[in-house]
Amino acid sequence: MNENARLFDRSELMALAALALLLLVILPLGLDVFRLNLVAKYLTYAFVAIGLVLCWGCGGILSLGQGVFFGLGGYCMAMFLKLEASSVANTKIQSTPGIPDFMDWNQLTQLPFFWQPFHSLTFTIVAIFAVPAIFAFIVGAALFKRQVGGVYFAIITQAIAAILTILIVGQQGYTGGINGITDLRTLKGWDIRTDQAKFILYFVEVAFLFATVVAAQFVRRSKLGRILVAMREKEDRVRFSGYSVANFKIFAFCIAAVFAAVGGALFTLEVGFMSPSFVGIVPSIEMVIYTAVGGRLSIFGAIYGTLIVNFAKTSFSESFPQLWLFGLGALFIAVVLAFPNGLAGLWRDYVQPRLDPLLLGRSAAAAKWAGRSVADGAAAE
Amino acid sequence: MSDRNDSYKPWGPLAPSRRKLLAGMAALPALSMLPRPSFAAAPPTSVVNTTGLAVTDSEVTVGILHSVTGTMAISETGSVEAEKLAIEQINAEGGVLGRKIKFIQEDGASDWPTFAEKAKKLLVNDKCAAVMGCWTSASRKAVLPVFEQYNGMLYYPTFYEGLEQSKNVIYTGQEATQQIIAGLDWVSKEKGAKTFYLLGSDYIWPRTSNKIARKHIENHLKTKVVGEEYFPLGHTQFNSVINKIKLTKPDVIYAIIVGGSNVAFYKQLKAAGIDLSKQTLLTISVTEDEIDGIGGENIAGAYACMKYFQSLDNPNNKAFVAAFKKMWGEKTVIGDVTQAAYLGPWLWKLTVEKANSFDIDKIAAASPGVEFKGAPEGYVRIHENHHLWSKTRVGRARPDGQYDVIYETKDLVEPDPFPKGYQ
Amino acid sequence: MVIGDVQKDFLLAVEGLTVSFDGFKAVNDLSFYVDENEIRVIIGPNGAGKTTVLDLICGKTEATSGSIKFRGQELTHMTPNQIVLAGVGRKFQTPSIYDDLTVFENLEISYPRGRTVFGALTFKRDAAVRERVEAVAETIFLKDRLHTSAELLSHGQKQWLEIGMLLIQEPALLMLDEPVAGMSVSERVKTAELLHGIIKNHSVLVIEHDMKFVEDIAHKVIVLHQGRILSEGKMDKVKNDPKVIEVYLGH
Amino acid sequence: MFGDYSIGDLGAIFAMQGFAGLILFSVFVLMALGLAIIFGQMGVINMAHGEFMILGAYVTWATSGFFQQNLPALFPGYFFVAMILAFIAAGALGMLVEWALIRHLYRRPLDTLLATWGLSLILQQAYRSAFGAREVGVELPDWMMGSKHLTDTIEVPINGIFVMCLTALITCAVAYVLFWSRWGRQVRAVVQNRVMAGAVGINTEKVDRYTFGLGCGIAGIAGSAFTMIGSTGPTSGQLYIVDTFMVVVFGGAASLVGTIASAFTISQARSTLEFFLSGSMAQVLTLLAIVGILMLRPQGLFALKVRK
Repeated sequence: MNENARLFDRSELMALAALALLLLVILPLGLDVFRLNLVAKYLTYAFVAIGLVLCWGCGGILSLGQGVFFGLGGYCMAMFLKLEASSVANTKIQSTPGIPDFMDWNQLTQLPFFWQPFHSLTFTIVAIFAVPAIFAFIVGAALFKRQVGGVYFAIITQAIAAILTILIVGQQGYTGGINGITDLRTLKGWDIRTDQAKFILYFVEVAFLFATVVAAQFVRRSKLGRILVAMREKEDRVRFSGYSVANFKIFAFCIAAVFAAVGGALFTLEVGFMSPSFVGIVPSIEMVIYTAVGGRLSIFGAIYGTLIVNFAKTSFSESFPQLWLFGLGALFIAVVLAFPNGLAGLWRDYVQPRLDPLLLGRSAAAAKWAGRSVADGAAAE
Repeated sequence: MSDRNDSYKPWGPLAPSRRKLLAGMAALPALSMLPRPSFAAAPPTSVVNTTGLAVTDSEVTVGILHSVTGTMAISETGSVEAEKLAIEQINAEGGVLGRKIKFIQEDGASDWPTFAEKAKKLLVNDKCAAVMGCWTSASRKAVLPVFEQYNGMLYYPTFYEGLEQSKNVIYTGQEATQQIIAGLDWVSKEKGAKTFYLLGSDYIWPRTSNKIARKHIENHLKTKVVGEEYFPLGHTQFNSVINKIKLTKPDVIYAIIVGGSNVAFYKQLKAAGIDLSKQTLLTISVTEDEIDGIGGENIAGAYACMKYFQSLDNPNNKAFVAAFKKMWGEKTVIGDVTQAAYLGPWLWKLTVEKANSFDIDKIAAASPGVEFKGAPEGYVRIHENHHLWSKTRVGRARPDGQYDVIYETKDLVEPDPFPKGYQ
Repeated sequence: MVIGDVQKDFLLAVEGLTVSFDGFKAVNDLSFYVDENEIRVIIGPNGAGKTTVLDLICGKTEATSGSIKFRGQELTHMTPNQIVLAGVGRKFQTPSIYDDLTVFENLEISYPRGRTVFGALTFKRDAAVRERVEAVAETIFLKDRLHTSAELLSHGQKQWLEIGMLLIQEPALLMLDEPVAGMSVSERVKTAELLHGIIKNHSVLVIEHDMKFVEDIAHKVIVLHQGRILSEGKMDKVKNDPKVIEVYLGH
Repeated sequence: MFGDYSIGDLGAIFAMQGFAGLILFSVFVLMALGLAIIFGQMGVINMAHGEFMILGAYVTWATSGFFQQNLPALFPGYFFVAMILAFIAAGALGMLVEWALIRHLYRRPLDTLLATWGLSLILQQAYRSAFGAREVGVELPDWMMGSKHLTDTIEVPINGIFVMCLTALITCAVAYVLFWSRWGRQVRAVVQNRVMAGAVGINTEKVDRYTFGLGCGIAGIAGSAFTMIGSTGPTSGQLYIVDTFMVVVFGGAASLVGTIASAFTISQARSTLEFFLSGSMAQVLTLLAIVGILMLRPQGLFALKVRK
């Protein structure tokens, strides 16, 4: 019973290997660059979903504003890329060459001060992590310190998403408005629009994804992870065991925010633009759907959930646009009502018990299931 | 070069029964022998298609890319319908360079990245020879880099804010100056308007349009803007601004409100006792489509300035309206954008025939100067900057939801997407 | 009504404690003192304010006025976790444990190390932790169930587990809210035995209804009624107080 | 900005602006009342609240069409029939939803939020399939449009007065039902102690179902009333969600008075700000202020302080 020492237990290692096989071998070999780029786009949402596993699944903190952080990360990246794309040579038809096109259309004649530092890639990378973390810290500190939680927190995060969307759309001279920041071309001179670049970016993204999985797993395996679960169940008990519950919630919220921001930044790189339509309420709730479908307690489940829902959306909405929303709504209700642990729960309850005897040999599997502790169970969910 | 693309479904509409399949195969040669009006034989594919587009000896594939789901579905439905009508009519006349147009329709789902994704699919996977599509500026901005990178051709139907020009886009709607300046000149001259109140939904098109309007009002007409306001998309409470309007008593309310907000705005305007038969209101955003939701009785008396109204009295339009209603139902209405969308396939056909090639580069080069005499709005011509020369008209809303056309510019208005003095 | 030597250093000194909920005074000008190693029991009818007193001491509810001093430290303005760090531990009325975690993990969370965010992130389950958890588990009769999910425990075992979670915190003052409520007779006997063991080197503040149990353990008893102290002292004295008999014991 | 106007003008404007604020207030109360009942009494977050409102709007639209076709003589009065039908339709759907969905989730409030979001997607698509993607225009009887001249400069929109009266009426009715009727006592008993209420013979399931139905029914009436001022389309309901939730949360969920007070505060703040700023900024600032105040006073304006 030394599960604390290992980051991944046996079944999780197998899940990790399966995911690596899928993302690094099967998909790149089986799909053309166009489809692979789609997968890359979907995977950026998986970062958000992993964050939600920690924050919502483990910690019970439901944020309906993860789009805000996705957007913050994405906009930081987009600002850097846009500045690079707006060199004087590229923008000589503008009245003020050298500034982004949408600023020129809005009669700005010089770059606003908060855009200046985004000339630097180093600053941009720091900002991708720091800006959402600081924002999440402020929101989290203000709310959790006063013991705002549960439903109230969800509604307030939703309102924040609404506020930010209106602001971005309204301040179009500084943000590109509803069109967002478009036509991003190069990263330090490297054209990110070519097929080859897309291919490389896909692997970069998968690398980030695995780093995120490891980081998330580390948090979950630590005592902090158990405290999050404990907090979800009996917040007062944790508080009266000497923990500052607020600090732990702030941490969970911040780390979910940072994951989301990394996803957003990668999204900008993959897709080539960023717009306020990822910041608002609807995308934020959709990201919660991915997590719920995959299994709110399972890091791997969240990734598969994201991929499956998005694939279904793309293919289903083409063939049956009328039925798609019915399907999505029904799926969501079914997950909440009947399978609160999502796909991961189904897998654990129905598939794995049948799979294990094949993989481990019957006696080993029986022993495993008999002696299985609930901590393992919860972790493998 | 392959003549058959995998995504082709030449048997698509036929039932999978063996007999019908055979019948279909038998019909195919007959198809290509249909009479063609202007040329004796279709030029060989190897000549007209040197870049690997989805063109065979008998067919050419184009894409239709609009939202049929999501919030924008309301607006974009009309465009899809018009484009399908145009394609059907072109096919009935014998197609383009002797090839039938086959279309692949994709749903942008009111989501800009989806538009980019689908645009890429249409260009890369389906090798579409042209794409009719997009509606909002944001969706166009999202797909533009895709069209430029993969060298596709987009026919974009919506009136928009300008500030853009691309080798890979033909703008069949009006850019902002075309739509705005003529209307302001008219209202200034006819109504003697001295003061204007500018309203808009808070995003790029209304803001840019109002910026142009303000420059024109202040610098050219030497009159005054007494207020300018923006509301979030979907805003439904206009009582405060209506009070401000009452306070400032402008000669003209200049409204660029879009979507569901329109309904709230006009209903509340009427309820507040602002009588549009006395108060001049000029809008560039309410087409017949929008009036459907607003209710004709709520907006009757308002003036709209755009290039097309369904009630336009000319033979082209009469035929167009009749064909449209025959295809899509008696109750459908046709707005400015719907008509502009209808122009897309026709302009493309004319350009292809002028260039005698489907190659994008040749089409882009041949586009300037292409004339379409059969346009419902009347004669149009493509400008060097890929926008259309077109007339601008002012209509007055009737309670039945139609407009009476009360003014049109004498000549075609030149498109000027980067207007000097208005930026 | 100060009892005992005023000069003496009390473990817990509650003075003039009042809390009102929208005008209703749940606890009204309450004062009492608890010595080191004393076992004090609070009894009283439902709604007397017993649980509220514990809530006030452990920082769950904020006092309207008055003071709570623990070893000379004022608690009324401290956050709950600071109060725990100061040495006050509390068990809730209904067993408050983490169902999804094992017994071991339940106890481990209360282990007084790694209580900050980064402490918890870098917390290592070393030999000291394991020994301590096992020792406590032995005390609370759960040694052989360490790796069982807490949700599978019986009601009595859950109560013990929560007591164990307090013990592992090593508090100077234990506050127990109805520790034997809902237990079977045999569990109750065992719990009494457990508590007797614990209280040898702890100060304890207990709320309990079971008079037999109270008589067994209490050094002193406070009878609360409508937020005020009705009677206070040794069990024998309180039991024969006519006021107490009228409002409480007589029923 | 007031330099150019006479005192009389200004007075008139302030009067009308105050009135605009009152209309907004009524609208907010109507929107939030149903949600406040459901959230406050049952702890359920109904994300499909907007869709229930739109159901009421569609019922109104259908009724207006029916009267125009079949009973043109009675057309001026159709609105009252429509509101009753809207109440019944939305209420019935609400009870159905409670039975099929909500009752399984009482212990998981966050999950009700997600499940009702799924429901809202289904309802939206159902509206789109049934009534088309385009917005429908609801024709109102003439007497409801237009305005009343009080003085030369002060004009009061009749539909505004109508909404205000309706709001007052419904608020009184709800207050009566919740606080004075036998049923209301049962509801409150269930809220305070479900087990005990069940034990003394209250059918808690039935109480839950009717409470949810009532909340949805009021949403239906609200939707019906909103056809006078807003649009009716499959996705129109989403426009109201954020505002509605903010009103309820800001008021302190459990309190009817709180909901009304918060609707008043928010509407007055919004309409005053709108007068001095642009509509977008007014909305941003109001929302920011609410979030800020909620951070300082998380229990909302009028929550009772009780032992948790």
